[in-house]
Amino acid sequence: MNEQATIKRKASDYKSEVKPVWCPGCGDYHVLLALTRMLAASGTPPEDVAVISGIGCSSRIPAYTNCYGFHGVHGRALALGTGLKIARPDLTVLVMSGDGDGFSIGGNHFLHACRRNVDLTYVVMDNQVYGMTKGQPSPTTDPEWDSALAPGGTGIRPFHPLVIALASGANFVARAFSGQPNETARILHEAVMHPGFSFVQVLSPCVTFRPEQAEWKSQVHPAPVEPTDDPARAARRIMTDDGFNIGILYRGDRPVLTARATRDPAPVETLERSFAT
Amino acid sequence: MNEQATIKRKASDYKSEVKPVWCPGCGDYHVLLALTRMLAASGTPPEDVAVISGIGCSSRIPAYTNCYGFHGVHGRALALGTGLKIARPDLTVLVMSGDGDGFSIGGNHFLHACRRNVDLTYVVMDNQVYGMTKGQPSPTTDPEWDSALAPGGTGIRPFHPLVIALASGANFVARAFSGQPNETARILHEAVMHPGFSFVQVLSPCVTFRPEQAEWKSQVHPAPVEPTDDPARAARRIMTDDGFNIGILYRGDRPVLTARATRDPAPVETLERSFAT
Amino acid sequence: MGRQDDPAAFAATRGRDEDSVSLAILGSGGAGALTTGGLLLEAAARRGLYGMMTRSVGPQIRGGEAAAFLRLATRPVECMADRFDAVVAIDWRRADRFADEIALDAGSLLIGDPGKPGEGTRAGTEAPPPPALTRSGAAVVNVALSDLAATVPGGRENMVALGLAAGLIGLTAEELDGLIERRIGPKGADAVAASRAACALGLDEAGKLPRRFPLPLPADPRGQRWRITGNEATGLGAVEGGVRFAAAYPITPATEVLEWLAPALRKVGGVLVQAEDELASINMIIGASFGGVPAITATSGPGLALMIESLGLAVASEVPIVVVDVMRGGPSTGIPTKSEQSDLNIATLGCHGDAPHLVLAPLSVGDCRFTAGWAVHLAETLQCPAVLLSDQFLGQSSAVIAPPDPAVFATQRKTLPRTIEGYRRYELTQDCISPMALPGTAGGQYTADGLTHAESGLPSSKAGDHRNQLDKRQRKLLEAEYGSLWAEVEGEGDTVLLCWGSLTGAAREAAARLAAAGRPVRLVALRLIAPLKAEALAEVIGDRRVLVVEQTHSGQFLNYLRSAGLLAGAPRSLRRPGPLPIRPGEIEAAVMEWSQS
Amino acid sequence: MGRQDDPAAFAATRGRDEDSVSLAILGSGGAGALTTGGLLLEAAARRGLYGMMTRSVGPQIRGGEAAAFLRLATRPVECMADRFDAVVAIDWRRADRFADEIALDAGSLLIGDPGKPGEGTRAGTEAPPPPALTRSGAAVVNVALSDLAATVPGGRENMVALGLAAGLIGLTAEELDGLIERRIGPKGADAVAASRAACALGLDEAGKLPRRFPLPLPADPRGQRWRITGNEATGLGAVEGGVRFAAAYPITPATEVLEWLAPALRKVGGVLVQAEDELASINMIIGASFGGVPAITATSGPGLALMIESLGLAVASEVPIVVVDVMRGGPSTGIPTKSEQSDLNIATLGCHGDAPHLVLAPLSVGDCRFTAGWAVHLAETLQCPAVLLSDQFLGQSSAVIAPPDPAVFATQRKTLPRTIEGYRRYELTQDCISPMALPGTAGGQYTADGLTHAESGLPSSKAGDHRNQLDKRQRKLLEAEYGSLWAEVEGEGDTVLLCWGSLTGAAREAAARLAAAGRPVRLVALRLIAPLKAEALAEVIGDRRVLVVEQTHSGQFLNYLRSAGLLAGAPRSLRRPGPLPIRPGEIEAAVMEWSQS
Amino acid sequence: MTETVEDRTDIAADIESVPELLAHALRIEEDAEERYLSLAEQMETHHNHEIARLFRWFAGHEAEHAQEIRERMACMPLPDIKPWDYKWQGAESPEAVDYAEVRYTISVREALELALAAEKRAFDFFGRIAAVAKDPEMRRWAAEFAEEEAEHVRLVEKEIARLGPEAPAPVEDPDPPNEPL
Ligand SMILES: Cc1ncc(C[n+]2csc(CCOP(=O)(O)OP(=O)(O)O)c2C)c(N)n1
Ligand SMILES: Cc1ncc(C[n+]2csc(CCOP(=O)(O)OP(=O)(O)O)c2C)c(N)n1
Ligand code: SF4
Ligand code: SF4
Ligand SMILES: [Mg+2]
Ligand SMILES: [Mg+2]
Repeated sequence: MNEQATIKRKASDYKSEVKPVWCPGCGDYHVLLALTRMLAASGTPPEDVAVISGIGCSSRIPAYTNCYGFHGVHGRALALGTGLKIARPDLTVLVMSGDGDGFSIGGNHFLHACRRNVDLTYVVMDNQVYGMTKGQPSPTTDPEWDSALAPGGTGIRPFHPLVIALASGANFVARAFSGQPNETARILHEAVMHPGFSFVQVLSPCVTFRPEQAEWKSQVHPAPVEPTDDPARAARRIMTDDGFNIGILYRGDRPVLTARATRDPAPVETLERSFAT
Repeated sequence: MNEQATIKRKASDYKSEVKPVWCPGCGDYHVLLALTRMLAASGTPPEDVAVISGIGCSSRIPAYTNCYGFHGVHGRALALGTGLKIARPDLTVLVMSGDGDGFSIGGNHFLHACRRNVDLTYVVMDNQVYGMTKGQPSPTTDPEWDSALAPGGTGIRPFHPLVIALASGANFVARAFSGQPNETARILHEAVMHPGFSFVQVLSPCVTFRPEQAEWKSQVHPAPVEPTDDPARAARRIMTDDGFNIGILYRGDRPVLTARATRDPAPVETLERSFAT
Repeated sequence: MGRQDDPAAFAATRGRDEDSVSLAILGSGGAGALTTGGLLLEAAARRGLYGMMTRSVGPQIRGGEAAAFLRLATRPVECMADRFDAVVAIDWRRADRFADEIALDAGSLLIGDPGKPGEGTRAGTEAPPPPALTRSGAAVVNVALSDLAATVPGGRENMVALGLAAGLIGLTAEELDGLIERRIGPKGADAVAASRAACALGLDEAGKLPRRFPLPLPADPRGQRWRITGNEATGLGAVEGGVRFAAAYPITPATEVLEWLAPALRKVGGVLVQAEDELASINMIIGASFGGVPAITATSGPGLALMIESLGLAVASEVPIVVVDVMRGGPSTGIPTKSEQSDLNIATLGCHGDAPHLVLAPLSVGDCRFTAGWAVHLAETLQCPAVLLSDQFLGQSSAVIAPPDPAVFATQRKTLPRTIEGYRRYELTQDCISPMALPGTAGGQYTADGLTHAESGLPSSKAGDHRNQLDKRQRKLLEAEYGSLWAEVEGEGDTVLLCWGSLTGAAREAAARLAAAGRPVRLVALRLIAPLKAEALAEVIGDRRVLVVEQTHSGQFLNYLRSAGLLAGAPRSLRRPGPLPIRPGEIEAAVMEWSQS
Repeated sequence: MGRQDDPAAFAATRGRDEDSVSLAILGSGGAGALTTGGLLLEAAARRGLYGMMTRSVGPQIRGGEAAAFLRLATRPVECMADRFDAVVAIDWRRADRFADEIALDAGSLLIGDPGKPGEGTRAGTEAPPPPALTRSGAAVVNVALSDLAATVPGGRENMVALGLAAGLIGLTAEELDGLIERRIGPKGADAVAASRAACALGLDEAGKLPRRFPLPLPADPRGQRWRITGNEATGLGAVEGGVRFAAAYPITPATEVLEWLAPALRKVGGVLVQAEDELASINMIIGASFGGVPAITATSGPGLALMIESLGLAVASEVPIVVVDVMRGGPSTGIPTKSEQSDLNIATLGCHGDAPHLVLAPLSVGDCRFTAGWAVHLAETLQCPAVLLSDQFLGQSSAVIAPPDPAVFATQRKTLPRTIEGYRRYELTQDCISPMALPGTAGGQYTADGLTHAESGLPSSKAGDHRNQLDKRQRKLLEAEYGSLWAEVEGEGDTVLLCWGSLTGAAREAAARLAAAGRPVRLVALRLIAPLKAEALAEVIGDRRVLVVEQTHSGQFLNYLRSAGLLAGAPRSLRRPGPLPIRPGEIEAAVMEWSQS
Repeated sequence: MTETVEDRTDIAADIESVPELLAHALRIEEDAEERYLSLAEQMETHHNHEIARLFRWFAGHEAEHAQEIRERMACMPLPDIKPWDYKWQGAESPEAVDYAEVRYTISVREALELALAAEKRAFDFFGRIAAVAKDPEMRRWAAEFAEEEAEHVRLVEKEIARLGPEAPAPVEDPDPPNEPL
């Protein structure tokens, strides 16, 4: 279905008519921008792209694109995307989710998707808060952050998505910042091109519940070193960085899990044989 | 409830009358032995100990002890144990599970229990297979292992529990081998004594579905170096070891999550005040 | 489109309610409609009036269009009225979005700023409110709120609107001044002065309106008033019932139960833990309760669905827990911000296997307090999970009421006081309640199990053990003492209005009107959904005909009642899924219509 | 203990079935009872007989006590008989554990090795079988299997037992020799010789038995026979129905569906993925099916509970999937290795919100093939999830049958063939099926959503959109064409035997006997559980009285039927939870008793 | 804290006093008894009754042995040693049969050979102390224990000899899990 891949496309070809209901200033606008720019640059026809999400402000993104989309239930986007990609290897599958959706309720699928290494791209728009349910701490939230549900802070160590991705076997690991849509587009592009499971954490501020994240703009900086292909080294680097290193941090070359479909399938009737006595 | 802690107890005081139905030769017998020896050595009265499990051969262990036990549903033992420990900090809580229970269906709770750092001990009896359901690959199974469900192997990278535990913030990380019950008892003892969330992976062979694991006996060896308190270093070590390093690999000193119960609770009536107009 | 979906057509058939006044305050993006509504509610409460406020917002997290719907009354009110007396629009911009929810008629007023017309209304040719509102025949009154506000330094439109709305219902400048002092005070004297001035302008404007709806003093003006939401009342009742542990995973519209519990539990020596998901939260409370600490969680449909497996574990292992389900529109993600009663099926019959458990439903915002407390009491004494079926309407409505009844019970879990020989956790006892040893009790050690077990708790696949434990768990619920609390039964008549949970308010109001109209009915509102008190229910129904009222699409409540062999003689069903509530007038009309047919 | 729990008391009231013979083969730890049973079944199949074998094992993973229950017959059989003609015990050691499951009477034989008495039987004073078996009055026959085996170098007791059992039912040495050649052949000539010799000894012993139960040749001895389990047949039917994607999380007793599918799908160009949990497996199949590939998963109660939230997603987003639930004893972990029909509630009403979907149940082991195929067909054409309610009995019984019918349908999902202007995924159409664009189709792009949506698929909280989509999803199921497949309706009489799923075999056998006894009944066995064909059902029931038969504790099926307003006139309920199956004789007796009363 | 099993492979020689030695001796017998009982239970649960009886018989022997030691040291306070602080040479007390060596289909010969190996390990343990201990009294005790173990070894060897030379064919499991139906 890629016969039209040579047609030149614009980012706007990948945007739907639907107006986002995100708060003005929300980082997710930039992510949408980066995504559509990336897709336009790749030239993949929109109908060959599927954007799969869970529930959250960030997870609203599929309907804002002109691709096929699935706005599933909370936390299960990766599983849904995995099934789709294995069944339809011809599609470009992007799973896009939030830090609550992806790391809290969806944590198990994250672990196992990294291991499984199906050729899809997982983008988590991390604002360190549950935006949609109005401001509760997420796994990536600072332990001191005060909120109604956790007055005085949770006191719990934040989840480190990149380290977990590496430890579980993701084949490509990167961090982006929504405020740099072109750089984010580039990273997403590399992620999509890289075979196997690619994980991109996009720092995407929530202006409404975490206005202090306006600071991120001045805190991010390019990763000081080249991406490595040694997961242990990458993990060490990431574990000790300041959380604002932007760039591709790891590229692995583990074999990609494919459906191992038989080249010449047998007719269904042959299955009956084993039952005859 | 510890007033009797000075009474000298024997391992058999911690065993119930119930005869295990494990296959003779199963590593889990040794784990039970190690557990009861450890408890006897600690002197904690059996009624002050709770052993919480999920579903699987390994998860049958609570009823074989003379402690309070909960044989819950598949994959949720850690959540149940967490609730119990937070509500009843006076108890010694051990959560004991299998590699399927703990790393496949229960993976998310593992991640978040490590982060949360409640003072309990998590023991996973890892036989790299689903024993109870008769021999399917688990997350720790070798990708080449042939089985009915995955003919020719899963082709999927095994899950690395110790690395994940470290990456998610476990405060104590160790590996034991069931065939060394005294060493296992020692490691469990240290795990229980260590404040916060302690994770012990016990290699515990399944003679029935993985008879080749009889080899483990000759493959295990003591960890060649001292435990570290640097998670990045510990992770690097573990990522590159052969999977048969036995011993305590990491001891952290992150603050333990406690209930933060108020010292002098207010009477319930005071809660009404905020509603008056 | 049926009459039910057309609020204007519907409202036209209803009269004004003399004891109450209903207002909608609208505004878009940051106009302050909700704040205005809240202040008005508070002012009314201070005067000793009763009232209720619900709200409706766009899909935006903030800055979207918003509506505050208020009903203020001289007597207690438990539902919104059939129609609105007036709409006060700070702007008309997205007022069309709320048209479904605002029933108006020719007696209603549409008051708003002509400078901020509805989207798509053609300036000059049309009135500023959107046609969806004007076609009701309601009178349009233009008040240039923003021009007025501009005349006061620091003045804001919503304060003018507050004054206007206050004047409309007969509140005085003094009452508003006090309110502003309390609420704006912390922002400094200038702010207070600006607000007062703006408000006064609004009050003045009210004087010029073609119509007003002043409320007299209530019967008991000195009576104490609480301003409380159902979600808060649920938290309060639970803590009063003895809950000291909660596990939380946020979800609309249940989050406020959890957010209320977090500090409250801490105050009284308990604790709330945020879980990674609902699978964890229900297991955490099972763990805490196994340890002897009464425990709760709150969620909505999607979360309840995730808890179902472990709800069955609590049934089988006989661990008391309370799971609050604040229902929203379903299925799946559905309509998170709107009410529906469509989790009845999953709450009662959602478990695999035969897993009888308690299902309760509060009958009003205030009753959330009582029913939550009762749920804790029943769960603890019966060693059984209880699902409390609240809903978005009850949970998120802000009610001004007399302090509601707490549930006062001598709640005592039947525990093992001391060591006994040969203790069996799941012993078959006379009352079907097996004494439960709490960890720490020497000699009481046992392993709780979700596997079919013998009395000892050890796994068993014997037919006798399976049946004995199934029998015991069913009988302990069926034979428990629920007194008359299982339902509210009110009034006499040849027809029974049969409802449950949050629809009670509307049904009760319909019953009152029908009685007043000389067509009395009997109201039966179920608080205890499961076990169903089928015999008692059959008795209070007698040979009356039955109108079953519920907010579902498929008639879940009707089907549930029929599944128990009830309602054999052709009951009628008045039902509708969310998001629109079923109004008292619709119920009244259904009864009248039946009478005529 | 009622008669139902006391198999001996029960069997005493039943006669022998002339067309079939029923044997139990027992043994403990590695005695080879299951292998022996399997060989016997195969020998019978080779002769052209029909048959069925179930098994029962201790809680040990291996080496525990085991029983093979066989029924071999000259005509097709779909359930086990009321009683056993003989028990052949390789040893009697834990035979007591199976006593519940083995109904015997004075006409039965207890044949076994006297040197291996039951645990606790006092040597010398008591017969070697445990009292739980002997008190039936069955004749005890001692055959020193182990001594006999010892006379053959390399001879084994279970081979002697095989010969004995074969002789008992009239199989010949030639038949056994051929079997042994095929099965033992790979182990070498010595092993074959030893087995044959041991077997021959057993056959000799059979000649000395006080009684034998030789089966004649079947009516169609040359007919083809399949040996198949319900789990295998389910897999086969699904693949034939078009499934090419499966996601798997193992669980007893559903694992074999998945283990059968793994290599089978690969062969025909499909794929099975092992998921990390059931939440993942259902979402994986939703994803695959969204991509256009018909998809399935199989689980049991606990797994279905975990899938419930996403089952609702498939309903709301209208993605066809098939979820097989091979039911086991519940609630919670329950009795994983035993059958029960108690997931009816969760399967039909387990979702939150109003979430109508398909629920189907195969009516026999062979029918698993057809019903699985039909489930795929209906799911695909109706764009709706289908739950297939099989159970442990159907799933794990090994049946010898004529090749069962496949489901042959022109299954075609209504997809969007090419670009159209203004495509709306959830369009309201005449037949309520909205054309579904598959990814890759240009111009068909849409976002599938679990939020309440407009026809376009975009989220909406409008009352009209909510209701329209709810209506559409309900109506597409209600108005679909199910032909006569929704139930098997057989026979005439003043009483209806109403059952579903795996109980059909027993009910059908009861009906046949009642007819033979001059007391004919009508059998109605539901294959389509939801949507319930209430009108058609009411019609086939007519004014007959109804006996509802089911294997649950609370009467889930009865309640489900009543919830639809059916069975108003006092139906009777014959029900029992697992683990013991409901036998044909019990159903027969219940009808007879009713007739007399 | 961080020493591991391997570090201790040769630490039997580190036993420093008679009470410590006796504590080890007692533990050895108690562990062996406990292990045989547990194995017997396993065999009963899995219906290998012949071997169950054999294990019970061994357990009885070990119990007697333990009782003897207890009586002999009645007035001697023994040190309280944590399970992991015993100075065995292997992972476990030497006379305990390794759980991992046992299958439910185990034959008499295999069971006896396991017991023999266990007795030999115990003999080696005491023999080594008898050889290297500095304290003469320790040597005397150790030698005595070693002799008792030697006695056991002979006993078991005799039993094995009685089985005759030909090795019985390994018993296979005719009801393996996942046996297709
Ligand atoms: C099963 C379930 N539990 C809870 C919710 C409520 N919920 C919706 S979104 C959300 C969190 C979203 O956080 P995140 O993924 O970080 O997205 P954000 O809104 O911050 O972009 C939650 C808890 C739900 N919809 N379903
Ligand atoms: C929700 C649910 N899914 C699946 C199962 C079936 N099941 C029982 S145990 C088990 C796996 C056990 O594996 P593991 O935890 O490694 O334990 P082992 O038996 O190997 O000790 C599974 C899949 C279940 N009981 N519940
Ligand atoms: S609440 Fe936060 S995350 Fe959600 S749309 Fe607004 S800014 Fe974005
Ligand atoms: S199947 Fe494996 S894990 Fe289970 S009891 Fe047997 S040996 Fe142990
Ligand atoms: Mg977020
Ligand atoms: Mg395992």
